[in-house]
Amino acid sequence: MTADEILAKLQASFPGLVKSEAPVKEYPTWTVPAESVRVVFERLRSKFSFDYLDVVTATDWSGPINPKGYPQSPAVAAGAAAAPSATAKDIFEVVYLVTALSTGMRLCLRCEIPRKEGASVPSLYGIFMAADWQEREVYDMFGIHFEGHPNLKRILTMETQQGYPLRKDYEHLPDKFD
Amino acid sequence: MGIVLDNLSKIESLPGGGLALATSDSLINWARTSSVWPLTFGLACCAIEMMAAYASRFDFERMGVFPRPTPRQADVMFVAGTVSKKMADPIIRIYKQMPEPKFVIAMGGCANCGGPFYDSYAVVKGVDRIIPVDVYLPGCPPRPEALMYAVIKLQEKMRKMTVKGGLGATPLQAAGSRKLI
Amino acid sequence: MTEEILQPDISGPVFNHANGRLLMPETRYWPTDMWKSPWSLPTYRRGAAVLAGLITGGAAAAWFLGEIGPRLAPVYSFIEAYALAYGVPAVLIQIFWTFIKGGILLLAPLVNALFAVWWERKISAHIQSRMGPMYVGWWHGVLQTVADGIKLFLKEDIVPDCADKIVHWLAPVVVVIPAILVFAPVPFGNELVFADIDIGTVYVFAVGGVSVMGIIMAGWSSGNKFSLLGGLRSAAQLVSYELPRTFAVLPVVMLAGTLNIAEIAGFQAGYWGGIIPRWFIFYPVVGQVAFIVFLIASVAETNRVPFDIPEAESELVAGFNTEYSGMKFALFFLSEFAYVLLSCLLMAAVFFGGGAAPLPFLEFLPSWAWFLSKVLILMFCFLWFRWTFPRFRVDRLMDFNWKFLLPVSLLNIAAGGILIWLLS
Amino acid sequence: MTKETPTAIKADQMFINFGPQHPSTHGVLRIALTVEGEVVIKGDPDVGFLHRGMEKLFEARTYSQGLILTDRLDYISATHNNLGYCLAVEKLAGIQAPLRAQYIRVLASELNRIASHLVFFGTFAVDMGAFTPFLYAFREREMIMDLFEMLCGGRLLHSYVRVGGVSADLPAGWTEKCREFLKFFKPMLKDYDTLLSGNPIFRSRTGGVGVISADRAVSWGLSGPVLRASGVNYDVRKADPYCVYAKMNFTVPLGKNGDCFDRYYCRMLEMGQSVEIAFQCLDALAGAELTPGEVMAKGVSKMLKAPAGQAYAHMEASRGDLGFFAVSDGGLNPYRMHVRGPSFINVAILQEILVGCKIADVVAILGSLDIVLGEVDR
Repeated sequence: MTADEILAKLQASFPGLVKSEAPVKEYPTWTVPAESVRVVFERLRSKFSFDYLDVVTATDWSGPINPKGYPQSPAVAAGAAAAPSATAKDIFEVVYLVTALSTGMRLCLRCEIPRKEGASVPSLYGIFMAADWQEREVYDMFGIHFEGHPNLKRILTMETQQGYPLRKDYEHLPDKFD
Repeated sequence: MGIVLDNLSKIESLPGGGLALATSDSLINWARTSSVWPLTFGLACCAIEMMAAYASRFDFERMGVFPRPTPRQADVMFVAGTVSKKMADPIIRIYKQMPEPKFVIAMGGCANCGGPFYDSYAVVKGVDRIIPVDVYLPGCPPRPEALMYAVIKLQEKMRKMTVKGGLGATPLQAAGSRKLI
Repeated sequence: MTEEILQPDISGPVFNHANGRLLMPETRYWPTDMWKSPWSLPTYRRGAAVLAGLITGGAAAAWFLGEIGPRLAPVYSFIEAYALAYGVPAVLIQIFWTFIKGGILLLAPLVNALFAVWWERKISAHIQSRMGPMYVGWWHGVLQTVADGIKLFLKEDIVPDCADKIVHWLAPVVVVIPAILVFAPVPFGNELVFADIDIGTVYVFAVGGVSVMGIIMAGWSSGNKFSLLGGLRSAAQLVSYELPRTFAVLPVVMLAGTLNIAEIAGFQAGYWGGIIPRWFIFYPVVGQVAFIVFLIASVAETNRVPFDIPEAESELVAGFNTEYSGMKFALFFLSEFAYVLLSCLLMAAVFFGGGAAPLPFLEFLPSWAWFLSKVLILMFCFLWFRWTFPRFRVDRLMDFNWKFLLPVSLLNIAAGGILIWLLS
Repeated sequence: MTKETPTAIKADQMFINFGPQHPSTHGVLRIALTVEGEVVIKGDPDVGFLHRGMEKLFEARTYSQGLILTDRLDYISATHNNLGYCLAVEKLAGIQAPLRAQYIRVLASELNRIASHLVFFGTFAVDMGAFTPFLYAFREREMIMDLFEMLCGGRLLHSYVRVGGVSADLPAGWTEKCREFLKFFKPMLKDYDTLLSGNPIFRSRTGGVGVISADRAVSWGLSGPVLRASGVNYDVRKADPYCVYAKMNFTVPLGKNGDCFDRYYCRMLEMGQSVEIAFQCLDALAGAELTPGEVMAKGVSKMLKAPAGQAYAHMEASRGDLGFFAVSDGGLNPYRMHVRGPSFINVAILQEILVGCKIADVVAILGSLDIVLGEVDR
């Protein structure tokens, strides 16, 4: 049962599901529309026994790093990147990596959500308990809301943290310790 | 025993009081230097090297260092590791809970000046921004022998304490440099 | 375009070994050969030297004290006669003499605390293949405890503001006073006993129980949640382990017929068939079971591992003495070691025949020398337990006491009764 | 201090801060315990006290500078972090480390696994109240520290594994010393068993405490000895072999009922397996076909520019499945570097298994999970 056969089966009921063009190396990567993330994972878990959620993470594709995000200028010019417009897209990309322990198959699902204040993705809290803290960390770092998550609040940074640190345009406001 | 220490310096007016004061100084300082009780308080990587210092190869107890879990019975606080901003308040609270005369050894680059995380948004750039520090110990992580050298340096500092300087506290504290935010 | 590799241009002397690393000294001190045979270890040999030196030193000091004591009798009677002639009432002399004996008795827990703390740190170090305090005193850190004591004496005395001031101040007092009072009826040799009262054992267990109150007061009054838990745990543990401890001594009292500890010790003089001393531990079943139950219960009484849940370091930070700093903490430390010494004295007196020599031809050593060596060996066991056992959990500890130790001690009393019926 | 005493506290309940500074929280983890007498009603861990914003710093460092940050993630097994980071960057940039370097990588990571499990054995024993095993474990660990010091100069944080290979070949005389240590260490494992595993008090403290069933472990995404103690056979060295683990033959110890003792015993058996793997690596390295001195891939410069793309590489660290998700936009710095910390995911299950246990069990369960706060808070 290779990844493509599973993709074909799933595309029947989810037209939005498509093989993504910039795949994670050596992982079959699909692009999922934001609203059908939870349903796809339920199907994957029940039908194809993908029962082990490895990673939930996100990337902010809105261009090079803003040097003001660092209290002091870092050693290397932040984000000495190629042409900034080449890869910049005004989106958040949420990446899920899931594994089937029985068959040893690995799968990567990614979904792109617009980069505005109310950006949100349905939470996987009920299906995989591993998503509980990883989604809280993504919310803490990017500000992406996960609907259906029982206590979505900051996990790593202080309560008095303004802004979301891992956003590319994050500006650090000096507090009493700097 | 603050009462004893406060009024001890009054004996200088008695005949031969100066000599008595000097010998009592040396006895008090000998007692304080030979039984330095640190607070078992590790934050990050330096804590593992601190544990290695207590272990059998670099036995810290040879110098009379006997780790105590509660701040009430500790003399020294080894700040071993990165001081993050969320951890700043608990560190200040623990420092206030320690009885006089108390000392702080900032162990490792992170505690001295933020170390490899000098440009991070979540790290206090050096523990001396929140509590007064007596000995700075460079290294990332410093070797257990370096930690022992820091305690020896602290002992030298303790030997310079005098009862006349007020409460037998450290020279630094006597000069009132303890500004806690 | 080919990537040109940026070569760091290091000018100046670089001791460049074949693969670009600094020359590692070959003659590196490598510890593995050290572990070949333990006797090759300097620490091991020095540990044995410490133990040997310790026993001889302790015996010499005790010999000196023991010999001088009886020699003073004429001096005492001369002073008494002189005072009587001078018109001082007899009662006053009696009071004066008890004060002096009391002062000497006060030395027992204090000197023991100084010595036992140092001995425990050295034993724990050598058990853990390290060396323990070395640099403080002139030889093997002997002055370590003196330095700790002076430093604790000079620490600031913190009373937390949310603490109940009076009870917080009173707790160490209530713990230490019974710890010193309890040494009165305990013999230190054949005739070396402070107060030869008839109900010695009852007095010891009664006064020993009072310090439980002090620990609960300490736990409750510190206003700290961890110390509250420590105090409540110690209340449960000490009260419940008091029972098997007293029941363990009961068969011995039944066999000896008296409650006076000195007489119990005296009762065990003599030998069966010239070889086996008539000590209670050698009575067939009753003696061994009673001794083991008493040993376990007294380890629990003194809050020592594996029963140290009141001041469990890893769970309750420091249990009931979390909020105590400086001299008050030292008093708690002192009372713990006073109770360890008391338990060892009781076991030596009740089960190992007080001053009696183990074999007939060893009679030449004075009684208190034998007594002291038995106490030291038993105290070594106490200290040895601490560094080999993990800690009980609270409910396992209670089950162990109520479901195993107490029934065994009650059965032991019955067995004692049967033994008396057989012997008579 | 985040002062949040829950309002729904009844009279006989007590709110305890198993605070950031506590002898048995292995660093700075705060568990907000609601306790009724000795029984825990609710316990939720509060992390972030060692949060250093690593993932933000990765984006301001070049690939070779980022390696130094990875040392400080799981600071007890530094080589595992370096190896995970280098695997991800090599997969991203399409570099292949030479065979000799791969054998040295496996050898260094197995030695580091033994050192890390020895720290676990020592601190877990201290949590149970037995102080002596801590000293014996650290005595053996000092020998491994000596080996690493000869290998790469650092005792605890090594930065020995570099992108494209290993920083330097084995120094002269190192393999003999390593063999000598491994031969000395093998019988020591039996000593540890008699010292602690056989002790009835230790068995009663850890047997049947903090049981995690297999499906809860998989649902919570646990990994490493914590997952294998519940009987789930998932070891990245076998499931998704990297470096030369495919050539090594070793068995993966599995637990039966997933309690504290099984988690402890899985790690002890793993130490035995690591010694076997290290012996096999030493034999392979002594063989002729691996040319000595050739440990770095050709043409890997310090100012590496990885082509645009994304890559995820994971490896079996001592605490679990450590993964690095690297995204590059073709620049000098990684565009995004996410670290899947196994301890961060393992510690989340505390919310579920702490309910209904005693305070002494909280210490046992937390110790058996063997978390490192550098990896939890990143």
